[in-house]
Amino acid sequence: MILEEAAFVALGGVAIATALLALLVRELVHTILWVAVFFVDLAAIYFLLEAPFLGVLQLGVYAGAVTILLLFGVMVTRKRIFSREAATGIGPVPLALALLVIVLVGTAASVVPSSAQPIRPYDVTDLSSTLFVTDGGWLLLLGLTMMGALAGAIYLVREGRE
Amino acid sequence: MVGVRRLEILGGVAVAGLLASLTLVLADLGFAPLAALRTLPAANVDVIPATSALFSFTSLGLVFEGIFLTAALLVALASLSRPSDEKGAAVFFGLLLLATLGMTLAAIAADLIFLLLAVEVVGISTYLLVGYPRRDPRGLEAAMKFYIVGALSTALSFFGASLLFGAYGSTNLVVLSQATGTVGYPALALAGYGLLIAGLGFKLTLVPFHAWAVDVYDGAPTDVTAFLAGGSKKVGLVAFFLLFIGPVSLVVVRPLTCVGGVCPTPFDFAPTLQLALGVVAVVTMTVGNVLALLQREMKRMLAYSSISQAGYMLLGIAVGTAPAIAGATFQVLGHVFMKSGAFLVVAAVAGLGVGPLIDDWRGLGQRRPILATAFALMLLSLAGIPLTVGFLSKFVLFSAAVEAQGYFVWLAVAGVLNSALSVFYYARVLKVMYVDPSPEQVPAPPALPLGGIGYARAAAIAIAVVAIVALGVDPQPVLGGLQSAANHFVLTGP
Amino acid sequence: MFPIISFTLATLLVGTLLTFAAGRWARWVALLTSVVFLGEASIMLLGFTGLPQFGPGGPGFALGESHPWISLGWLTINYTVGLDGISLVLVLLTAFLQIATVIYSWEESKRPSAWFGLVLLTCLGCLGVFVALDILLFFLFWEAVLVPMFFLIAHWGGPRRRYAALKFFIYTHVASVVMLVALFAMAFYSGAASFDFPALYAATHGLAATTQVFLALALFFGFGVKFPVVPFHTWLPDAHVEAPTGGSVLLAGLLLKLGGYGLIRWVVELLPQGISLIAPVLYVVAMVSIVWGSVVSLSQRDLKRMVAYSSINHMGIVLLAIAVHSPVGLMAAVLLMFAHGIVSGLLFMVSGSVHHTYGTRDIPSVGGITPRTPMLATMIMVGSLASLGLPALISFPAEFTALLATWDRLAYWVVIPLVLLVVTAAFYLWMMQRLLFGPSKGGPEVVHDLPFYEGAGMAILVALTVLYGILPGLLVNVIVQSPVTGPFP
Amino acid sequence: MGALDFLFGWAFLVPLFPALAFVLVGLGGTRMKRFEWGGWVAVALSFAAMVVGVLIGVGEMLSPGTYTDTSTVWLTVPGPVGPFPNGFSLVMGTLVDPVSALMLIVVTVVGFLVMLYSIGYMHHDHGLPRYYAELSLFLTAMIGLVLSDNLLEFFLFWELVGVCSYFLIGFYYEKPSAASAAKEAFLVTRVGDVLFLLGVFIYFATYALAGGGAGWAAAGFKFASGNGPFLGSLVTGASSPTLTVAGLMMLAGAAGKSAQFPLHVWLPDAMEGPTTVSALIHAATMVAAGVYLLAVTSLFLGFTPTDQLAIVAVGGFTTFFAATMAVVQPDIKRVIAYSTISQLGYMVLAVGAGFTMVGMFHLFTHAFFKALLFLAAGSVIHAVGTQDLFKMGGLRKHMRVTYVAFLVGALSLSGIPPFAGFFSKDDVLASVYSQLGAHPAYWPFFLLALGAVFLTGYYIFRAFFLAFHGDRPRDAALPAAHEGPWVMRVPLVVLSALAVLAGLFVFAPPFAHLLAPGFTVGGIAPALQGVALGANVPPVYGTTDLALSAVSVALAGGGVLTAWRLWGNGRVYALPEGSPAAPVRRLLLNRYYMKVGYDWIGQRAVYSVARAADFFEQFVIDGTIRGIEGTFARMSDGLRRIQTGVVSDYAAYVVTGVIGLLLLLLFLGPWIVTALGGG
Amino acid sequence: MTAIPPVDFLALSAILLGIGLFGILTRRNFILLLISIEIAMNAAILNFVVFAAYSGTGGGIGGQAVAVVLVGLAATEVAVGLAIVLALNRVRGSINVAEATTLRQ
Repeated sequence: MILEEAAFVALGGVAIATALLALLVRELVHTILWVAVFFVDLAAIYFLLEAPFLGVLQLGVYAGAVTILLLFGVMVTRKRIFSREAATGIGPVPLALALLVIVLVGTAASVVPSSAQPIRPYDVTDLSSTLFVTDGGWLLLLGLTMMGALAGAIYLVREGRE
Repeated sequence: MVGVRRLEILGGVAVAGLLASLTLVLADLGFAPLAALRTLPAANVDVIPATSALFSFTSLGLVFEGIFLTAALLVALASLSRPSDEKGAAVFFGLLLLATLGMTLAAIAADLIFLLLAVEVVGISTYLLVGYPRRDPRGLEAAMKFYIVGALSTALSFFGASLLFGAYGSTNLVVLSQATGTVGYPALALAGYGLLIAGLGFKLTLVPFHAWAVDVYDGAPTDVTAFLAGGSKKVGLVAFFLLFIGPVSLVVVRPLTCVGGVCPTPFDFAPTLQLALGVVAVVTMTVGNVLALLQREMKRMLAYSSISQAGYMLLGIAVGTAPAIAGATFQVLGHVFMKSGAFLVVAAVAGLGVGPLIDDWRGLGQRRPILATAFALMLLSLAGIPLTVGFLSKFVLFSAAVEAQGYFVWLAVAGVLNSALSVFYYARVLKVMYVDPSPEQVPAPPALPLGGIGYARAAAIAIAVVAIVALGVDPQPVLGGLQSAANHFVLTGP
Repeated sequence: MFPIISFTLATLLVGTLLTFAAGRWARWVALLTSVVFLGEASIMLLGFTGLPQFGPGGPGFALGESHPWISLGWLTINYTVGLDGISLVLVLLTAFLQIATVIYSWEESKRPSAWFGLVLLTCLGCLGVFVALDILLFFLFWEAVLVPMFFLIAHWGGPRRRYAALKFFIYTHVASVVMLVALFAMAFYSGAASFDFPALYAATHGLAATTQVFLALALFFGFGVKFPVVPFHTWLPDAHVEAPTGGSVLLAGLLLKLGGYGLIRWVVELLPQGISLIAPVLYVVAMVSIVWGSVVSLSQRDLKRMVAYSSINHMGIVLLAIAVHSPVGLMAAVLLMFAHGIVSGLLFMVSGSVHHTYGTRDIPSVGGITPRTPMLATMIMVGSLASLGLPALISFPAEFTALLATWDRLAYWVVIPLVLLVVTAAFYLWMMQRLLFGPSKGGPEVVHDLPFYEGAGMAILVALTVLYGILPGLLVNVIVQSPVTGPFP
Repeated sequence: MGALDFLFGWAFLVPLFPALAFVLVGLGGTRMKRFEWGGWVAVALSFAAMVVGVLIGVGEMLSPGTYTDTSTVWLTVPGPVGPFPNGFSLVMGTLVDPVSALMLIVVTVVGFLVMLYSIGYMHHDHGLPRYYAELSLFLTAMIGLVLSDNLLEFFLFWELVGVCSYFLIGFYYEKPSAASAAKEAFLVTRVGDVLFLLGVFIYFATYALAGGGAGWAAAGFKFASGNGPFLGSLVTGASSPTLTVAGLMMLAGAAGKSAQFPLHVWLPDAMEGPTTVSALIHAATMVAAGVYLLAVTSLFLGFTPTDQLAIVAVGGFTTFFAATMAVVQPDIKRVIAYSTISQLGYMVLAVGAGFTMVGMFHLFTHAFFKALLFLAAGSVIHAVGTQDLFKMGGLRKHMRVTYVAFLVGALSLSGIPPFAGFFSKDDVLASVYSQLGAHPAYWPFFLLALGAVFLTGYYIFRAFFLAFHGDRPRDAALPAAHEGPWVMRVPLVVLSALAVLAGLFVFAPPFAHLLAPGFTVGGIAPALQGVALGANVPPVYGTTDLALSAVSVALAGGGVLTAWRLWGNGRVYALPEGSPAAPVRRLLLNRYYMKVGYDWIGQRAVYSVARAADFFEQFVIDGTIRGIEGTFARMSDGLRRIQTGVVSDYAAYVVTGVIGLLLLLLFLGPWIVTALGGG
Repeated sequence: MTAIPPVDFLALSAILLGIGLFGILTRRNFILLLISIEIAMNAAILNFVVFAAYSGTGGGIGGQAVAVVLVGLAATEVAVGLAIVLALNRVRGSINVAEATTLRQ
């Protein structure tokens, strides 16, 4: 449908643009803002892909928590919030490397036939059964990761008396 | 708690736990004297896992669990001997155990995402372990570099995994290996494998994904470095094993499915992957060795040496036959003792007030003959001098490559030439230790037993030395087990 | 049968370890070990009767032992040791040089326990190389020689010892890697099921001629550097000049022999076709080494350096004798190796004694030492004369048979080594003229003749030089008891 | 064969006596407080050797034949080598035949006499243990050489006598000239030695190939009677160039040892040694070993005609050439040394002409009169402390015995009948003369040999007059001369007697057996002449051409008279300025500049090559390797810089790696795999 | 359901990956590096979701489950990264990665 295609083009364009902007603007706070938009935009794409649960999660975790974390990071590491990132040029080499990656990965992906059909939208229960039963080990491991991250990060950030 | 330090309690618990786990793993491996402790019935080991399984018990996986536990045990044991009762002990041992847990889980993975997540557990723990001396700018800088490259690699790995998932509709390793080349989109899968090689190659310090390792090994607390080099990097190798070798896996496609020169698959890309792995292996060992040649700092030299050793290990994957896998596993096992042991000695020596440069080790042979001899033994083993495990493991590995014929012979030649090259930088250290005169001023050692080394660290080093020599002189008991495990692995896979 | 070879290796190992640990008693332990070793070597000599067949159709080795060691499934590696005449003679050489070196360096004051331990370790490695009949075992001992020698040079050597040690290490190491690769390649390509010499022997003779040529060339490079042959020889003079006396003795007396022995054992016997086909290369290299070693010796001012280059000349003759690939050639080569081992050991000992008696080894700056140190002068004379091939001293029968073998194969090309015998004589005589004769000059005011232990160390070698010079049959009869394996061309 | 066979079994004892002396004196000598005892040990043992040696010689005279006693296998050469599939043994044994018996007598007798003489002559020197030990060792080796029953054993002792000569020439090693002379002697003879060795090899192969000499070679170069005639048939069939080369190599060896042109330069310089050594080694025995080698070779192996011509040429030329240099020498020992070279030339000449035993006969007589001359000269030197003839003079008044002895020696040397030299030299000339018809190329060498007869008479009497005649020493600083002790006089007397009588021995039947025809001509002469002389050709000495004798005596007498005219009054003349003789004299004094040339070759040419080689060694070979090392180091250093420390760069490497991997996997890989043949 | 060909989504994710990599290569501020990594990570997540949504590409609900886990993982990583950057900022006073080059060569 045209509408969906238009939505994809728009959302995709916004995703690319915000990602670029986030990296290229010189005000760090602006960066955070663009990143937030990027995350929201991706959430919209997930909705487009019939993954509403994921879209919500994206909004909550990324657009919410991660953005706040990043902002917090900027605030703590900068004397002034609106300090500028030192200008760094866009070297031709990184640009070329990035473009090459895009081309190569794109080439590999282009073998996927456009005839591939979308499948019916999933139930959230399907997702939950997969997530908590079939592939429950994943979450277990995620939990382990978070546990380590929690302990280590708190220790690292604490001032401590040494 | 009078007389017993906090560090010692925490560490003792860690050591005891690791020791217990190691015992159980050995029991499950079928080590006869421990048969009573066996928790895993023999019938459950080395069976082809279900297509939905997240993990499965293979002999090789158990072997790797044992290897990881051994590495962690050495490091934990040595860490008991620290001069000061640091606050970070809890974090240190906790993260160490967590990383070890992640490694052991990775070793038994049967699912790609499970594997990558387990690797991620290791990753997150080790980033923090590197940075845990939170006042040390070098350690934090190392942690920062480790983190950035690590996170990048994680992203690449998952991106690659997504492509595989897209190609074959599953992340189960058995499904992946059986499906490979027959259905789906070969280019998509190949790109996925490429990204996975990159992402996991980071862990295994393959060139050019290695650059972080030198700085991190250098900047991290040396005991942590011992763990990184001897333990956590091997998780990358396990991942490669699981990804590329199995019952009808990519790499074993060649002997198993090509009958009479006719390969039934329309696009058999196992040779392509083998080639890529072979190229990476050769590049890795060469770059590592060449760069190690001119290093002036001990830890950086050892770091580069570690990189080159990774190249040897990867060679086993590129060859992919059962003897090669046995060889690579033997190499990993040996490397635990050699490299962890070496870094533990470096830590001990640093504790004695010796500087980071190789030249600072002048005259150590006279001042601390036993310590120097232990270190010399480790270096000789790394260099592949006979009667050490380093020689035999390389021998087993390279001979397997030769046995596989084809261009693998040239991989073996490259390996041999590289080990020849490597001898020079190890020999230089020996020269510095034994030949060069001692400096005038020698700082007083810290107040630990055994001249500032401490019993626990001495024990850890002693274990490493004994293992190096024992495995080098009479490898057959262990090697036989590895060969059997490798054979099972090739037949049944993860 | 009593496993005398393993027992000897074990006693030497134990002796070495004890020496390292013995502190100020090190020299006594070392001496005891040497005496025991000599006794064991004698027992081997006595027990060396007949050659039991090692395997079906394989070459026979005496006093052999074989135990499985490592199994790779498709390949077995055994702990296999054994003796034939060739190796036994070199084992004897090892025993002799070890005891002579230990006695000569009796008063070594710089970390004596390490010194004697390393000396013993070097000899242990050489012994192992000579008795090992498995590629891996062979390589193990081969490398085991490298390490202690490196330290002997690097720690006890002269002012440029680090450079020399490194150079020694680089050269021999590169060579040993090539050798290792080629040995393994030989085993793999022949399809032998084990690394055992008998198994290889049964397999390698079937290798295609081209394969044999490549393998033989690679192995020749590997062993040739140890010889050393021109142009891979430049490590030798530096190593010798900087090495301590005992180190030089072992280096020239034993380490150079490893190359010759390896070439015979692993190339000539296993790749007869290959060695025949590459023989022209060997001839050229040998001739160049002979000429080069001798001519360059002539211009040397440093006594030790001169002796070092003369070693290149002599080892060139050894190579020539091996290259002609005939029974008499091999016999001559082994005899000459033994001879050169004893004689060059003696010459390096006198060089060392000249150095610490007169403070320099620069030939032109010392003169007329005969009246001042008659014992030392006598030793120099005996050594020089033996080295230039005087009859009744040990080199003569060896050089004679070597040249006879050369003549037998190469006819008039033998003129080259013959003429170079004159040059060899020339530099020794010129050295004696300048150093021993003429009016006294150079050196300290008061000099003392050889201390007892140095004299005794040399005397052992002189006695051997004379004994085997007069009765070379004692050695030859052992050497020819080798299942040296044709087919000879 | 006879009742005396047991004697030949004792032959091995002869060298053992001096060997025992060597051991006793060499090991125990320094412990003896008064060394005369050691000297007397050596004398006693050399006397024992002489007794047994002469007994064996007499035995051979009484019962001529070839007696071998091969007792010891020295070493076994494994086969196949040459044509021997099972190899062969090198043995050590003794062989007594007429040639070796003759030589044995010479060596033991002169050896004993010189040893005895040394007691007096060397009395004041230090280093006597060394002297007697080395001299005893020399005797051992020389006797061993004489009694060798195979060519290898021969070579072994040949080298040993060379090294003894080396030590004894360098006895006064503090003198740089002595040390240099010793080295020179060794090296020059070494050149001959290696060529000799080559000759041995060639004979080995050739005889073996021909099959007929299998017995010779199979037993390890062993001499056996009958090989010579075999060669005769071999070479007449096809004049083998190989055998010719072998013969030439033997000649080269002989030329080195016997100081024949062009390897003669060392012998005059060898006079740096004690005079006793000159007498024994450099006059009577060792230098004669070259001739002995040629004799043995001609008897057992044979020479081709080309070889014979070469030998004749060398011998004939050397005879005259050396004599010319003797004419102007101011040093008494050097005069005699050049004379020795010249006389050795006669011997070589005779052997070359095919008359082996004639050469040996001259060797026999020469040994006595030349030893006599040397010992007499030694007596003079002992008395006046100089060797310079121009400083001596008028010694006859003080040294009657020496005077007479020298005179006898000089007459014998000049070939004045009935002294020993006359007979042997006459035979030599006659032997060549007898071959002239067959081989016109011999003519110039015959004439040179004749000319040398004149020169001989002149130079030896020049020395004689200068030393003994006149009123008083020309150098007033010389000490008052006196005769030596009895140990010095006795040898002079004995040798004088021998110098007179030795020539007459040929007429004594038992002795004549040694020179009997069956051994004299062997199979060589037929090969040379194409005429079968057969086994019963009358001995040459019986056919001496009287006219030839007369000419030679006249020439010798002319020489003596010329010397009398010029020097008889003991006065010294200076050559007038601008005399045409001056450049000649300079040329002769400088020994035709050959020594200069050799020194240039040795010290400049060869040494320069050696220096250049050393330079090449250090800068090119080693430099190349250092360059390679340096390149590697620089490469490694460059690579090291990629570790910038900036984590972004590390990430860039990762991304580059990703790109590389993707390229490899997606595009290059399949292509390479195909190219590799399917992996 | 949408008719958008999956290739389009895959192209988008490839571009996002490229942008993320580009950011990692060029940016020097640690926070920006974190953001770049998150962009790359999101590209991977997007891929999983895309493949989960289409048949014929394998697919399956597992893809979404992975995406869920990855979202959590990414957040954890950010937290760890921030901890490191804070500690680094404390001892070095800078979060410019180009200045943290004590360890080099």
